Amino acid sequence: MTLRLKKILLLMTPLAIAMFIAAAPVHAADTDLSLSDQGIQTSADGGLLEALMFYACAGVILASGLAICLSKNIVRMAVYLFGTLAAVALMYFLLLANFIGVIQLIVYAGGTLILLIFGVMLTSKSPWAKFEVKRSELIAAGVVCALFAGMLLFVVVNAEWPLETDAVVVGSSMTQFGTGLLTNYLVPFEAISVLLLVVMIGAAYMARQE
Amino acid sequence: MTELIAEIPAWFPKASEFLTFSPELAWVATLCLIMLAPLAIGRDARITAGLAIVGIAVTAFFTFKVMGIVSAEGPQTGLTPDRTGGMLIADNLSLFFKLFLLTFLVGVSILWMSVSANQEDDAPEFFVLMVGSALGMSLMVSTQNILMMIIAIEFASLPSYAIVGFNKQKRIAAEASLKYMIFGSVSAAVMLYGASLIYGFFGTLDVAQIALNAGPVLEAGGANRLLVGLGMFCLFVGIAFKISAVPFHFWCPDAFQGAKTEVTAWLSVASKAAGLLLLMRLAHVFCMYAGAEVLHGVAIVIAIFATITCTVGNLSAYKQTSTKRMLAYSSIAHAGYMMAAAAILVDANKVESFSAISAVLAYVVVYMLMNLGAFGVVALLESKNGGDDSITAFAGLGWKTPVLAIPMLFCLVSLVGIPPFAGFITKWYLLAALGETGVGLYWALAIVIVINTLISLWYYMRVIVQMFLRESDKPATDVPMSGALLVNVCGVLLIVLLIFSNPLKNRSDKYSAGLFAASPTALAGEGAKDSLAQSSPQAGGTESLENNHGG
Amino acid sequence: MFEIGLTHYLVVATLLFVMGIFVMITKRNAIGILIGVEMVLNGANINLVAFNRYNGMGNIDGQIVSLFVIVLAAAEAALAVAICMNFYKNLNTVDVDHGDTLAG
Amino acid sequence: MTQFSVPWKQSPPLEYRGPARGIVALARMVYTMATPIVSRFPGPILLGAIIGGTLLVWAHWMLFGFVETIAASDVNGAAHSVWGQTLTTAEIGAYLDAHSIVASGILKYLLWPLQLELLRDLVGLGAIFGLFNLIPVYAIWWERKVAGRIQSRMGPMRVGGWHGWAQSFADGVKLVGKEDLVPEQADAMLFRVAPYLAFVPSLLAFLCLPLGSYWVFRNVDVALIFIIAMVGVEVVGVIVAGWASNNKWSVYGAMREACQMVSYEIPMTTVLLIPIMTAGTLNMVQIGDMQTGGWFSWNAFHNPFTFIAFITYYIASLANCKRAPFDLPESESELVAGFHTEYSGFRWALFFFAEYAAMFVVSALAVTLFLGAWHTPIPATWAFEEDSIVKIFLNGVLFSSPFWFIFKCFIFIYIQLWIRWTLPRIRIDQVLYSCVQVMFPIACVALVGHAVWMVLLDGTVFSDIIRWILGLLTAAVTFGFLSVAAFGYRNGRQMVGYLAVKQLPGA
Repeated sequence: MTLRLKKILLLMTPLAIAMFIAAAPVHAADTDLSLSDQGIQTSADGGLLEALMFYACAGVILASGLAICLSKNIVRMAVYLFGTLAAVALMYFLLLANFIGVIQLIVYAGGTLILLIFGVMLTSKSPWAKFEVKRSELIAAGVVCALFAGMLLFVVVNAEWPLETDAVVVGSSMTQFGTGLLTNYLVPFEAISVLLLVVMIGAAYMARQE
Repeated sequence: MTELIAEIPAWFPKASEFLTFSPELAWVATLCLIMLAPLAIGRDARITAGLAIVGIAVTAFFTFKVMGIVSAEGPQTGLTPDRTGGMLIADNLSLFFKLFLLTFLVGVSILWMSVSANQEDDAPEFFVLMVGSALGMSLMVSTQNILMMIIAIEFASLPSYAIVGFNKQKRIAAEASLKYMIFGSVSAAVMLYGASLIYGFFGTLDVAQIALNAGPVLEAGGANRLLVGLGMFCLFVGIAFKISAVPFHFWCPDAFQGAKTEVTAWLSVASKAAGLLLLMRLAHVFCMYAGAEVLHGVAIVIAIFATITCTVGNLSAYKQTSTKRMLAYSSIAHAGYMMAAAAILVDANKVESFSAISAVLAYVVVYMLMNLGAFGVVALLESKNGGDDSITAFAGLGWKTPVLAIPMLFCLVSLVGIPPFAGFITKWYLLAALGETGVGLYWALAIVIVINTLISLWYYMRVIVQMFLRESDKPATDVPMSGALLVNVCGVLLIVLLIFSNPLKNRSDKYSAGLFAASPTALAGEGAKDSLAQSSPQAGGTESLENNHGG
Repeated sequence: MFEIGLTHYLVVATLLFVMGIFVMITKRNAIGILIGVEMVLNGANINLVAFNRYNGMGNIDGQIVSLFVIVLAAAEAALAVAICMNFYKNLNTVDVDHGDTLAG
Repeated sequence: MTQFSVPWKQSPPLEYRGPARGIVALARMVYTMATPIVSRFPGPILLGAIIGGTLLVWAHWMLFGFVETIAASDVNGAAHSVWGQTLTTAEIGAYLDAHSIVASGILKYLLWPLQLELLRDLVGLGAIFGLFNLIPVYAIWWERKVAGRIQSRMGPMRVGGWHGWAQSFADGVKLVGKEDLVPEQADAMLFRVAPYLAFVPSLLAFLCLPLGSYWVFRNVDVALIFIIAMVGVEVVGVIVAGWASNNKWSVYGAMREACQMVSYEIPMTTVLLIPIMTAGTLNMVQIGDMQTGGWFSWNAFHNPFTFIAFITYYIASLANCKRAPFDLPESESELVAGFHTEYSGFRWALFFFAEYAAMFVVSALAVTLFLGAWHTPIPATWAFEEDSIVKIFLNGVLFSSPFWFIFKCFIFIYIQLWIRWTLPRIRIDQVLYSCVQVMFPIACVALVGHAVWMVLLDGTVFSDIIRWILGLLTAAVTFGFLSVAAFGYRNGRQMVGYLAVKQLPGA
């Protein structure tokens, strides 16, 4: 009699993910609505639970990232990327950037990723689009990336970031996003919309069957 | 909701602000016109090209109009009046580059009409992508904000990937666009990571503000210095990709060979010029605000990149059998020459900076003529002999089709930089700018450029030798009128510009001087501040900066 | 350990960035490389949002920039997939190593 | 009993191992023991379950509310952490003593855990999980009944007694008991994961779905986009399932799904901007609360453009949860059920749960954004002062309550079922044509028109007149539909026969 651990874990996922969102420190229902209207939320005193959630998110991100690195099957890579993207979205929720979190979900996980999977499905002839990498190459890339990671981590940990942890944290209020996009960021906003138009025409042209 | 509507007048741009922004608006209108025209008048290639040229003319008209405003009132920050400086700047440099791009776009359109228009069914798409990438390049040069810069670089790149692979049935076109796309997206991703680090450290993405705070950090050293250096290097990677400076140049020959020749002509000049002028603008802003001493290291880095770029470009051009590929490597080499001038800019805000930027402006103009001519000849020849662009295809051209061979000769000799053509005089300006500094490093750079010029002579000579000294039994090529006219005008202009080099020099001096006199976010030097007070009606842009500076 | 601060997020972002670089280096498949690009962009985005959360400037500039990054990534992916499909139509593969017609 | 011998190799009887064994044994036991009882008293048990559920919710609410009063009365409260324990058992005991409530030693220990927010979240999650599971179970049964009636037959009649109401439970037991097949050539790992990728997002959408003004698990400020995102992300599971099955039909189904979902999200999201513009917020609770003024204040009747937007949204949402006539991903006649051809048992059930839950979610979005959320047609301003439990109850029945929300959602689910069993499926090119060239232009026109209306006409008399006209029109249509339905219900079989006889040639 073997315990089907994997099955149990899979069954637990919905509940576990639900728990993350449930326990997110943004208690919009509890906070004063007038405050959240102005997009002001007091800094979340997360404590242990926030730490646990952070480590869970980070674990999912890093585990699925590692899986992407080591996977030889391109479809699986795309599915692992879904794990990364979803966990990054949860991390945005932890960082009180709700709007970015949902945009990550709707645009990245719901749009870009599907596009990538679609591309994979259309371009791989055999059902298992596997590809081999030479072991020497893998090791070389690993060493390079490890050195790179070491340097970056040293820099990132030791740099003196302008930190103000006690300050009032501004949440992502829709009003702020709206005024931001129509005032300070008007030009990039317009530029990127024209860019999207041009890219749409380019992509449609490139993908069109003659 | 009603309060928001009532607020509109407060933040909505005024009509005068729209005027400074009008070239871009006209540009976008041209895009939409080209895109929607097929619905009304069909997909005829010549009509589409004509529409594009009309739109370009209108854009140029508005550019002149803004130029008048700028010369009267000093640089403007369009649509970002009193908030962040430099999202979009209308100053002499950006307006010069707009006019440059529009002229070049007309040239490329004429070339396209005489080469590809007959067998082309997808003219609207082609022109939308072309005009779109041009708009992106013009935005690249008119910004001081890293976010806007990244968006503009992507704006210039993404349509370029598509036009490189525009010939969908051709295997090499598909391959070229894939390679270009992969290198481009990787460099864009790295650049964005660098931008995120910079944002984290300085809390802003405005280059002027970053430069103000960067000086002390770079002096102090330690992890902070490493971090800022890393972020700046990541940004440099993105720009170097556009310039195709050497470690990031791998896309360049492949993309240029796979693309249609008109597209190659377009990318070889416009994309590099945009990258260079962006680099120069950033370098200039940085050296104005961050203090020259700490930036010596940056100057050395750029100088090293310039040296490697021109040397590798010239040496790789040797073994090429394809003319397009050879010219691609030659364009890498030229980008290296121009980068040398950027190195001077970083080092000092002195008189030689004027001559450096003015030399680059002159160089870019002449370089456009040379490349348009050379690639135009390749395109015309290629269209008549079934897509063969090898150097041997030029055999005997000199005696059979002089209408192509003579401009080709002019352009190639001018690309080398030998006296009777304008390529010489601009290279001379460049060397003079390097020499004026009196610093050993720049003297060394100048020597490297001279040596490279000698090296480059030999591979350009291979084409000339083929044209005039080799026999061929191929019949004479019949060349379409407009194409022949275009390349010959380019060739003649190269001589004319040598003879009348003074107007060229004067105009580029004027544009570069205008850039230095009053940058909209200028506040470092006292003189700059004074000129700003009289010239800029919207002093608000500097206020926020000053507040940040103080606090 | 249980006080989550800026550094924690930065470390995650850095590792994601490095893993993205690793994917770009080792994968042969064009879409695999794109996946690496997406990972790098996600790393950059985590950085931006985390800085915005902790730098106490009281604005949401970082979040808006990350919004732009997401849109840019979407645009890039759309075009990239189209180009990959075009490549596939011509060469019957998306293995970038097979694109060796252009060399030298 | 005769032993039949079969020519092919007989597979051994399925043996359950591990937890499955227990579950199956339990299910069998419950079935054998409970079915006789349940089938005797079907009606009362259904009613009792509903009443019991309501009472349970009330009990939770009262208990938590009581503990909150204690916590609020604590003047020198400690820092409020996420774990939420501000009170010690001693403090609770003191409070109970002070208010002369019988403070037995046990009561304070029982009350103490109730202040943990984690516990509340667990209770809330349990409720959401229960709702999430009940809706498909009920909707599947209902779909079969509606299909039966539309085809002039009875549908399931036996299991459970009254109109076979327990049919879905029986199906569930059957599905759990089925063998969990993974095709040999399939990518086993992705094949196993895919149903969860479809199931989890549609469950997560329920977290932000407000059933009433205070009946929401998490009142997130971006709830609307979160729900749309969750409905959109569901497609990943379907695509992966189709791919991993390694079956041609499944891949076709998955491709169609990807095309259809990604394209229909555009008009759907575009028209959803219209109620967002009207409300000025993305918070579902706030959007719902703005429509308290009765029938004529519902967003759908705000102006002609919102009305168009509502209809457009509903059609697009059909495509987005792959219901007929847009059910191409799983069209059984051409693709052999599409992406879930290879699935069986529990995993297949997960896909069905996800689909029916998504149906509920899109209907809930339609109700919240356009049709007054949890409010009845009567303006909430007429409500009684809540000074007695009867008046609270009456307020709930007459003015606003979660019941009304679910009722409205089920009306829209009913329309989905109705459409499914009466309209033919359209071709994939027609699907994409109708998205890009019909729905999207309509959505854009409605968006721009609404913006212009908001600036120029909002709050004028003309706008009010239009609002009343639209409201009355809809009321008339609703009334007409109800009367036809009532007539049909009354003269059910005669009507079919009558019409048939009248229309037949030679009659």
